[in-house]
Amino acid sequence: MTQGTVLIRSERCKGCGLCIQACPQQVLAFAETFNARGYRPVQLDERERFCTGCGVCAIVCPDVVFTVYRQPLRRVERR
Amino acid sequence: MTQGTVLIRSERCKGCGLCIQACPQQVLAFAETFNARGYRPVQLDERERFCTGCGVCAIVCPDVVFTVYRQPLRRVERR
Amino acid sequence: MARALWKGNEALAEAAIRAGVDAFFGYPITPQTELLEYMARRMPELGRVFLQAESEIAAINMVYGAACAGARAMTSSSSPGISLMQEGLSYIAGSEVPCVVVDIMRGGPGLGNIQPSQADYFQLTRSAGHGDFHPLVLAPATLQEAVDLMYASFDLAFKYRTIVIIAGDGALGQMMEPVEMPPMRPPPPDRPDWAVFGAKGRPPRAITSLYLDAEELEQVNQRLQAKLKVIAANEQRWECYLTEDAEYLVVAFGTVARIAKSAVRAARAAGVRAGLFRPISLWPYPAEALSRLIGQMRGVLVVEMNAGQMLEDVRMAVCGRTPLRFLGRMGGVIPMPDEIAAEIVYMARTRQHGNRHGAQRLLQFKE
Amino acid sequence: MARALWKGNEALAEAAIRAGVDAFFGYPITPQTELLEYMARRMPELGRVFLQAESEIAAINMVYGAACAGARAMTSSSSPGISLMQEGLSYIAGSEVPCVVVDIMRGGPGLGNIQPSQADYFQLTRSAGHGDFHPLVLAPATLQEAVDLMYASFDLAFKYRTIVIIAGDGALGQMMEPVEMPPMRPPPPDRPDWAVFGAKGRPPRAITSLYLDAEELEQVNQRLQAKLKVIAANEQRWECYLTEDAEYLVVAFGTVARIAKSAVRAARAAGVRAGLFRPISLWPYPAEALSRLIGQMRGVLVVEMNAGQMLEDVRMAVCGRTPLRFLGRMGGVIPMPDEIAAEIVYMARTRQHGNRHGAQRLLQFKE
Amino acid sequence: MTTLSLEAPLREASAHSQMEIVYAPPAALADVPMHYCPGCSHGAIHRMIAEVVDELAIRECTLCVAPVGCAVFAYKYFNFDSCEAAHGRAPAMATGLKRILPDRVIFTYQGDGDLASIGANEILHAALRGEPISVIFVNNAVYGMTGGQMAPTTLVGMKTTSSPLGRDPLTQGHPIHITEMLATIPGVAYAVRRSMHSVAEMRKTKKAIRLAFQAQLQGLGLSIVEILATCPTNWRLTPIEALDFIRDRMAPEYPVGDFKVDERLREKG
Amino acid sequence: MTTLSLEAPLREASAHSQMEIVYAPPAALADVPMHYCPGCSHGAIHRMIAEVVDELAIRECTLCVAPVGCAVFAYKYFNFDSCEAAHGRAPAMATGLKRILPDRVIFTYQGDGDLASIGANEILHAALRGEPISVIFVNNAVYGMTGGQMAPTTLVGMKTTSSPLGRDPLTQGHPIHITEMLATIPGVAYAVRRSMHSVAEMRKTKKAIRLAFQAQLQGLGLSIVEILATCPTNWRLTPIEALDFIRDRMAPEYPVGDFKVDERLREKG
Amino acid sequence: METSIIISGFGGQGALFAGQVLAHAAMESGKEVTWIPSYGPEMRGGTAHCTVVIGDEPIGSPLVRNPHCVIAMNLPSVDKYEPLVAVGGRLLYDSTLVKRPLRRTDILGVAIPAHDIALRCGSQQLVNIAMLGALLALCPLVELAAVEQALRAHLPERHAELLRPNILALHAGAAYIREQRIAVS
Amino acid sequence: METSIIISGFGGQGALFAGQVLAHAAMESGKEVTWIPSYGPEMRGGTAHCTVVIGDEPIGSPLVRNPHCVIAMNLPSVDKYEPLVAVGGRLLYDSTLVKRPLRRTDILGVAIPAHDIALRCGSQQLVNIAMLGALLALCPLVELAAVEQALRAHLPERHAELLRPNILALHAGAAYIREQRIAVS
Ligand SMILES: Cc1ncc(C[n+]2csc(CCOP(=O)(O)OP(=O)(O)O)c2C)c(N)n1
Ligand SMILES: Cc1ncc(C[n+]2csc(CCOP(=O)(O)OP(=O)(O)O)c2C)c(N)n1
Ligand code: SF4
Ligand code: SF4
Ligand code: SF4
Ligand code: SF4
Repeated sequence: MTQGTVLIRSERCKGCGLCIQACPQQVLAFAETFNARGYRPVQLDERERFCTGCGVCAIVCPDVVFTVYRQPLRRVERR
Repeated sequence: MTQGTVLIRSERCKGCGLCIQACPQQVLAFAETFNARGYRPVQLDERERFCTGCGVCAIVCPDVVFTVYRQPLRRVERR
Repeated sequence: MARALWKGNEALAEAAIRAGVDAFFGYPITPQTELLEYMARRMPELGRVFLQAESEIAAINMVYGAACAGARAMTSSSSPGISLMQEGLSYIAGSEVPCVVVDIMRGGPGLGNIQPSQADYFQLTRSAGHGDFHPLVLAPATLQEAVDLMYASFDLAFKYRTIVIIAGDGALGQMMEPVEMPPMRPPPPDRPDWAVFGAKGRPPRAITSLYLDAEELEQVNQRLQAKLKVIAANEQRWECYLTEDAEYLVVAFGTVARIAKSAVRAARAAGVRAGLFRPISLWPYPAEALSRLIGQMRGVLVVEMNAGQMLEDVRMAVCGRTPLRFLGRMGGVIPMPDEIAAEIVYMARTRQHGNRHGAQRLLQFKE
Repeated sequence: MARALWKGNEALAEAAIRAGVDAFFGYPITPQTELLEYMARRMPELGRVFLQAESEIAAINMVYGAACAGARAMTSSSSPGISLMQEGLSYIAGSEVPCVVVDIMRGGPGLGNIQPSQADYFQLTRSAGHGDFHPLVLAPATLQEAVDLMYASFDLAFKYRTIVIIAGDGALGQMMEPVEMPPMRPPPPDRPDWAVFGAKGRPPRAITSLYLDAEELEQVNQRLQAKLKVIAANEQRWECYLTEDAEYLVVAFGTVARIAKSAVRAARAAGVRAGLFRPISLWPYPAEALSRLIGQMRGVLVVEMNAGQMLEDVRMAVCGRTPLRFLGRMGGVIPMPDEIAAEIVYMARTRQHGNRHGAQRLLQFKE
Repeated sequence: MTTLSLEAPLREASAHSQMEIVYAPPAALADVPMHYCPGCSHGAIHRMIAEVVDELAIRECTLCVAPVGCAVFAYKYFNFDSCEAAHGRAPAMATGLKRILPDRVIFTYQGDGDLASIGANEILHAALRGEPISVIFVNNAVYGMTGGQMAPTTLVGMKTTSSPLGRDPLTQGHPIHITEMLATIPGVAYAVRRSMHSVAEMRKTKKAIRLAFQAQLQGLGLSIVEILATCPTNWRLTPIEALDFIRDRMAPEYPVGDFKVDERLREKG
Repeated sequence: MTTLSLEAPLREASAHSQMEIVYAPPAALADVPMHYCPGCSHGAIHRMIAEVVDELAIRECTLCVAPVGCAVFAYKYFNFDSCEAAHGRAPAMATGLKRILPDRVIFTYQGDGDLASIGANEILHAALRGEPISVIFVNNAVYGMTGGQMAPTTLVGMKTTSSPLGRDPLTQGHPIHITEMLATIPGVAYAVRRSMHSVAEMRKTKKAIRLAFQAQLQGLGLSIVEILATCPTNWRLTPIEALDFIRDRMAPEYPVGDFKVDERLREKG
Repeated sequence: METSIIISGFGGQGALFAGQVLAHAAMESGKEVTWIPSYGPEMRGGTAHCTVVIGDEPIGSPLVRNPHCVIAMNLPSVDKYEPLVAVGGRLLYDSTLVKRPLRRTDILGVAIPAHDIALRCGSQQLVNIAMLGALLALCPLVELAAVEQALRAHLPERHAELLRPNILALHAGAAYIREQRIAVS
Repeated sequence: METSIIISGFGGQGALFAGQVLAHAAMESGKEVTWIPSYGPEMRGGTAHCTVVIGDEPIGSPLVRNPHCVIAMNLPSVDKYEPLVAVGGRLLYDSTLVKRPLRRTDILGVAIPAHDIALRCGSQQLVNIAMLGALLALCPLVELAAVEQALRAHLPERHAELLRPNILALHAGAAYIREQRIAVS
């Protein structure tokens, strides 16, 4: 299992939840607090370490909230 | 052969010649003179008696010049 | 009937329904859409025609068709949509069929925005399409008036076989106010004797605006102009507010006029004898009524949500007899009572003919 | 260059080509079609863009697109087609991209006919679309002038980033007259620095007329109005003919003005000191030049092929200082020199303010 | 073809008094000269429409929406009510009429410039709505009225006043096949193409017009008959050459045929 | 999906400095918040376009024509030149641009109200001309921007603010299948439908966008990608319910698939 | 005399609805009233506000630059309207969401823990009506009973179950003010 | 002085072309000139006419109500223009087609067997130029040589074979007038 993580630009998040439902590892959840635009943004939850850096959250997110990182084992650039 | 004839409203004729070419009996021809609108209208020529009253001239004429008559032998109303 | 709180767009729709509109054709556009949506709910319930057209062009030509059949037909839109209707409106005018159009104006030019504006004054009063014609243009300032004018509009349209335009703006369309609705009248069952609906037992009729022969078209135009003259004589509407002893006159229509009322009160509170002249019919413009007032005025202030369009009508009525100032806000900015009041007071204090103060808001104008 | 006999529509097309037009988009309509047909032949020969659009709406929006890319783009049409372009014109004005439009006016309203008319004066000068803007409107009276104005139009359009409209009528479009063509200028190779053509080595640009925020749109409108003021200051054009000692002034533009010239001569032959004021720019209207002349006049006659549209501009300039008469022919009827001359002479003989003679032709107007 | 008409002008008919009238101008056609050029198909199409209206006995409940195009005066030539639409907007106008007069027979008469160029959106959406109107679509491959410019239906390579080198599909596009396109739309009940280039084809054209009206009378949806028609003037051909042009040049691009016939349309040609 | 972007905002990235960036916002996308509703597809479609533009390295020669619709501000969100068309007229505007700039990549971004209702004539004729532009056609079955009225693409029975009882095909017409229709036109090189309702479909959507741009780069004609997209706000569904709505309700009416792919389009998905 | 009130918050907080309820109540109390929403760029995922003007004579301007009262349900609303409130006017704000102190001293600023009150009444959706209750306790423009009546008549049917909580919140908001003993004008 | 000429006939008789030829000739002779066609309803299968105005100063009106000269190539044209010709003006008509006598006595009516002349020159299509020749013999507005030149320059290439017959017709028309010894103005 690759180890990965994501950077979340919380101020951009609109709390639609698409990433939460799409994340294969279920590592995302809503924050308790609101951002400046009145939405509850997404954050990594306690399962954070299971993130594989698969990038699915970035694909589904309509608001370009994510930057995705992965441990540089080998670059998976196929597909 | 049925005997027929046509009534030609010469003032309406624009001399397009469609009836002349369509007439199966070739009984139509252009007049020598012009009508008030400057066209040479169609007339029955010397083959007049061969008109069968088939009505083809009336079908092709764009200017509704013809009324078609036929001897009342039997009315051909099929088709 | 009791008063109820209505939203402008919906009040207009309900008033049209109570006036017996047979058919509504329209295309969504902010800030008028609630009118269409209200029609979408109510018209089918009443067995009348509602159709969302594929475009404003289709909508106005559907209105044209329904109107030819003698129906009470209407559409509504906002500025860009009204631009698209120009050709159709011109055909309707040329064919002399009646119809009603609601224009809830927004900021322009181009896509602009959806805020309130009066920048289509020229388009509505001067050239709602190519050729010589004027629709009857009515500009309500309150929702009650909007409802009453809408209710009267079909009768006017049919009386003169003309286009009636109810000219509002985003504020009028979006606001709520208590309204007493007029009673429900069903659409008249009889078809007018110029309409086309099948030539049964009478010679065929054709409705057209085509007259290839110049003399013939000139005669048609002369008839049209004669009719416009009659409309101009009969249908001028306006309101005078505190003008009796006024020395300073504000001229404004629609939403701006009601704001100006507050301003006039404020100016009076500041000791200036101010009054308001409010044209209700924008075409025909109540020029003589305005002209009669001018004699007593020491200054006139025109306020519009545009760069100075009705201003031309006022200029023609004032005809150089008294100083004229203009305050114009654009792009959907609504002039506030205090700024209008400040203009009135300034005018009174300086009795200056120029226009150089508050230059940024006051568009250049002098006379 | 030697003079050659040109047909109006074709002369306009050739002049545009010589002025370096990059692209023509249009839709056929009488009496302008020869312009499009000429472009169809010549533009591809020169490797430039000619495209017959599916409609006037598409045509003006293609012009809009090409203009955004910085090209010298144009279209031409006639009254109903111009009505259809209103929305596009408003977008172009709101986006401040330059373009040239030829309107060869015909009789209206509606389908009307294809005879010469000036009934779109309001549409061109007052409201070529929703919102506050005015195109620069130039109305030639001869083919030489048409060619010269067309030749200048792109420079004007680009200088001010504005719409320039060449306003003619069927007579101008269809007639032939000797013309000296200006020299051929290729389209300028450089793209203007506001155009969009790919953000290579510079930040991206967007061309839009959308400003959702009212204050922002107001600022855009203020910039637009300021620009219009500059145009109004710089670009007023007019001709005075025999006005030096004139006591009676005819005001007319375009085809009517050249006919009026003959009439002025005839009136002078009949002993009336007549002169002609001919606005060449309809917007900006040469109001001050006209106003300066009014002092010396004992009467002013406005002649138009419409129900009295430029008349409003003249009323504002005359401002009640001298009697004003109006002769309007409509529906494609062209006023003849003799009837204009008769009006001038009548005006001089009676010095009457009213308008009751020849009532059938004289539309009602008094001031 | 054998309709007897009583309103026809029979003043001179005395000479033929022993004979029976087997063809007379239809009552639904106004007895006035038409303004079309010699050999133009518009006149014959008008006549066929009038014959169908007479045969179906619907003259008193039929309305024509005339186009902007050479047929702009269609309203003068029919003996029933009509109105004149703006260029391309006949289907919208007909929609307005039909919604108010659902029991009347409303048809539009449109040229190819009118219907397929400026007005393609209106016909498309009328079809999508299944508006129960009939559309007589006269395809003569040019803009007749304005003097022969390229239409969306102009053939590839065909020279017109606005495609002087012949239509080049690369810059000027491909011919449009409106009827095939409309046939794919559920709201359309009847969509066929016919031609005016021979007596046999003309007979079929008339039958198609009848079926189009019948589709409307049965409330089945929109019906359209595209008719390949001559424009000798702008093709710069004689009327007879123009017939050949349809057969040899137009018909290969625009095949005559039935693209959609609602099965409830019982009457068979 | 694996594009590396250098312009992305990496201020906070220090914490991840040992890691490799495998996804960052594309350079062709402007770094500003978008105004769309939560869960609206527009944002993701914008992002995919920007990714394709980056991948093809055409940012400096690409121009977007933005529509009137919720995506009206598309021009603010892209890092390349753009202009804003009148409602429905984007294909005409793009035609004007493309004729002047034949070597630039011009695409329109249009909603279903914009493209299929008011602007259907412009897209139809652009297709007939084979205008070499790309069309990103976002079908969310309603008019989003104006508050959820019926669009030509609204499903039968679907309730909207202007079809409060559900769309009735008898009076309000049938859903329009623009892409199928355009696929029949010779000038069209590429016409496909894709969807946003799952990660797998979104990947395919992006590939289709790339192929559409490639069709243009190869000069093959008009390319169109219709994308089934969510409008949770006007569907009155949660963003996640909206995905299901696409899958269960929209896709059956509007099947995802390739309706036309010019064989010269070498790159296979 | 006319009194003008602006109610402002995030989209979804019910600013427009609270204004309508107030307008209905005013009309039923025999007053003249206008209500006008913002319907601009803010709508999509932004803020929304409305202006209500209540008086005894027909209302002139439905819009005002300097409102007598403002209900601000979030920080951007406080930022926007604090400078605009008329001298001597009132600015009510939700102190749960807005933490910063007001800057102006020539207006009456009233911090209301509206979020908490709303939650206590059953839902955070009730902030708007709780604030309205507070406003009416400060400025008795209409009777609370009239507002209750308006809620009954105009709460959308699909939210019928929220009627009681709304009425609760209305009174809870008013009660909060009374408890604080803020001078009532 | 301006001289105005109207040329009128059935569509196809070449009225417009004859006017253009005259206009070209006038321009090449250093005159000012305008030509304006009818392009109205008459065009499709009806009559067509044009107005040519020739003068030494820039032309004012390109249209006139009462032309100095009219060439009428058919009966409708005679009917239309006989009442309009200026007093003392000329009305030339094709006496082959028009059999009725003129009614006015204050104009100079000139019957020209133009059809016959044209046929003699090779084609009935030459009526227009034959009439033009006659006109120029009556009113020497331009030299016949200038007209010849204009024909050479402007006869469409596809009609090149008609150049000589046209020139023939021009002179034949002029000759006919001279033979009749009608007073030349
Ligand atoms: C808005 C508008 N644009 C253009 C025209 C000019 N116009 C009149 S008819 C026509 C085209 C007619 O062609 P078609 O529809 O093919 O009919 P046809 O004349 O060939 O029968 C055009 C472009 C017009 N009248 N109105
Ligand atoms: C001429 C004109 N008509 C109507 C409108 C109003 N309007 C703006 S966007 C829109 C429809 C948008 O729907 P769609 O194209 O489906 O895009 P979406 O918002 O769903 O993304 C309408 C009707 C307008 N701006 N201009
Ligand atoms: S998909 Fe994006 S906007 Fe939606 S909740 Fe996740 S991070 Fe936020
Ligand atoms: S078809 Fe008709 S118009 Fe043509 S020549 Fe024969 S009778 Fe005359
Ligand atoms: S121009 Fe063509 S379509 Fe028009 S009437 Fe003549 S032949 Fe018929
Ligand atoms: S209204 Fe619909 S299409 Fe528009 S931004 Fe919101 S979710 Fe997207």
